[in-house]
Amino acid sequence: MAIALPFLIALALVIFVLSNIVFFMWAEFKISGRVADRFGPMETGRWHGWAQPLADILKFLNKEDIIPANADKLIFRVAPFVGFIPVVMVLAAIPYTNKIFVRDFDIAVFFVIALSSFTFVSMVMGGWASGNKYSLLGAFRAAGMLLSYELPLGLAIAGVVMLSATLSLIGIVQQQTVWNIVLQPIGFLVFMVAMQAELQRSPFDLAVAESELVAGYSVEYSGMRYAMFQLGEFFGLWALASMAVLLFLGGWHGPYLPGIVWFFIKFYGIFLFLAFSRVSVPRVRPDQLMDLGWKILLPSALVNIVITATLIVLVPHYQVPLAVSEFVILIAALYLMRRVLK
Amino acid sequence: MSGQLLAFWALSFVILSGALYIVMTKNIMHAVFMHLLTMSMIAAVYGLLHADFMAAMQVLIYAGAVTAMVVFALMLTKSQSRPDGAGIAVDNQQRGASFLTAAGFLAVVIYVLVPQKWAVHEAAPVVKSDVAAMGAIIFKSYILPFEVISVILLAALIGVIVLARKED
Amino acid sequence: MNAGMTNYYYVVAFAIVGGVFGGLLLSVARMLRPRKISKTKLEAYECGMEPFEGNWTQYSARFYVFALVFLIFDVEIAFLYPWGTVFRDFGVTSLIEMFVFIGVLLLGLVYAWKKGVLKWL
Amino acid sequence: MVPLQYYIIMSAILFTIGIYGVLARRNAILVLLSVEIMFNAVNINFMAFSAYITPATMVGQIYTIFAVASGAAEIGIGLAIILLIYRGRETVNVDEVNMLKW
Repeated sequence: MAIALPFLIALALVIFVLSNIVFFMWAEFKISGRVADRFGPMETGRWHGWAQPLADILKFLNKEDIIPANADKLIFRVAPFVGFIPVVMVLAAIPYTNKIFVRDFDIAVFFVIALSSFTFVSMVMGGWASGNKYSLLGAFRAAGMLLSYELPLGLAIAGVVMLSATLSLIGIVQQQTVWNIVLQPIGFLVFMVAMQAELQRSPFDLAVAESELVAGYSVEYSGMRYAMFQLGEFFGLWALASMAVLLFLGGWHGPYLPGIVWFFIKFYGIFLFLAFSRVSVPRVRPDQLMDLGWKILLPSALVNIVITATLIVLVPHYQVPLAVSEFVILIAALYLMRRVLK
Repeated sequence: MSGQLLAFWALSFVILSGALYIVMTKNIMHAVFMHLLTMSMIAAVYGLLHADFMAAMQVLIYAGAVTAMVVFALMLTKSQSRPDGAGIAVDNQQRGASFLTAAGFLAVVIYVLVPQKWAVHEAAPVVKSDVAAMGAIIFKSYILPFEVISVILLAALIGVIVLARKED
Repeated sequence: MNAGMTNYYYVVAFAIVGGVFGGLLLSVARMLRPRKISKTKLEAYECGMEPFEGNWTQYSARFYVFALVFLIFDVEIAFLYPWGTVFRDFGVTSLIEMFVFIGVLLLGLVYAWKKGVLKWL
Repeated sequence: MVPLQYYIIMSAILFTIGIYGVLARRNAILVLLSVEIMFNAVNINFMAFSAYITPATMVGQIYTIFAVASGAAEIGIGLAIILLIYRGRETVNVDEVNMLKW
């Protein structure tokens, strides 16, 4: 039993996350519909098209699987797994409350960051193996973008790690008497922007821009193999949104309600933010994308680290000065940015 | 056989056959992706040695960044040998001599190493994967190498920019 | 089995479940989907004609420099995490050490910036 | 418990494979990958010694961190040099890159 237990837990978690993903898909259809003054799906399953994602999954299952003639068959088949397996592994490191978690890793934060680097490797593998110039170019663009945004993501997390002096996610949440978003507004902002780029979601999805380029690295993928890439992205969304909740929003802390409820309230708050920013912000230009990543997010993440470290070491009760100075700098930076960009 | 020993055998098998594949295959791209697998498995070996942090770092740097960099570099050098191995051979003529050299080296190493008695710590290996402990040691006793590493990285960065930007 | 090994056992179990689950999805799809392969379907997806000379063509060196800058800063992140967990205990000394480290790498970033490497193609 | 010997012999074999690759490969990028294999074989040794002989001071682990960091710099520069050679000579074949002979 003890030997089989981890497998059962893993299976249960995967199915749980999958059912949430089905809900995400439906909610996203509805939200983007409403924002564009449409209804979104209405017919499938009668009540507000609730069965639309299930129909989509059935469609994926039914679709013919085509491996192009000049593709590298082996790598073409392996690539979706390289994208999918690491994001499942990440689930082992994410706690939901201090009672409900799989394992409390010593290095949970670093574990998640390290495994997320498989995402762009899988894209490069898929893009190259397709034997198509455009998919390879799409893979390169996607990989270049993920590379640029992985750094600010890691550095934004470093600020939180410094505040709580541990890499364990449970430890980080337990240290948060004040939510880290108050102490680390710059870090939070950087994290939220870099997260959307990491997930290849709409303001930052120019590598797979479905309306302009056909689909970037996944041009040649069809049916369930394509769905696996998508599934990997949704699992990544799950992981990164949970990370945002745990690192910056105090995880399961909150009054009255039990911890697990608070966790999911915050989690769905982040999800709503992602869904709204997807439909309400226009896609950034490639040059803006690179400038944002390297010239704004990366330096601000470094500034965040420097401020945090200095105040923690030099000021005995650093919470209030840290929050105030970060906030002031954030406002000043946003104001200056508006002036400069105008 | 204990679980750890079993894991060790499995990992060694994958690592060694992966490495053999890298040095034998005609398909350069397959070699790069096999490199990814081998490096991940080496990370697992670090895990077996109770070094969580180093395992994650191995994945982050070798499996992620280095693989991406090698793929990009490969795409820049339009090699005479096509990725599927057609065209000019990827090996040179000295395969036999190389094999003999390598085998000789291995024989000497095994001859020296096998009878060796190591001063293995009692009850080793101790579970000591704490990141904080590691940080404390680095920032207490290894400050100079730490700062020198930053200069080396800077030198590499500037070097690559100077070397790679010749075209325009 | 001690705590450390149990953690790894869980990670391996999750990896296996991920792989098996993916494989299961693919094999279910294999049973359900139609299979009518024709030559045109197997061509590369392009504007109606076969692409010239495959995908083994040259790309810009930009990507490579990006990857290198990423690698360098990745190493920095790897050093930042252990530092972040202990820097309180050493006070100002560790602060100065890290500032020198970050400062030196920032120099590299500024150099790359000035040389125009960080532009998109 | 895995004996220390096993790790050392495994890494020795890995190192040997790396040597063979460095000597027998023609494509410079594959030579560099073989160098990486040798690098990692050495790192496995460091890690094994660290876990078995000096678990308290973690000398081997610290050494590996620095080795990985300098290895990252090394492969970056190595690939850049290969790219430069490629631009000058249109080849990454180490047999043909013999400018230093004259």
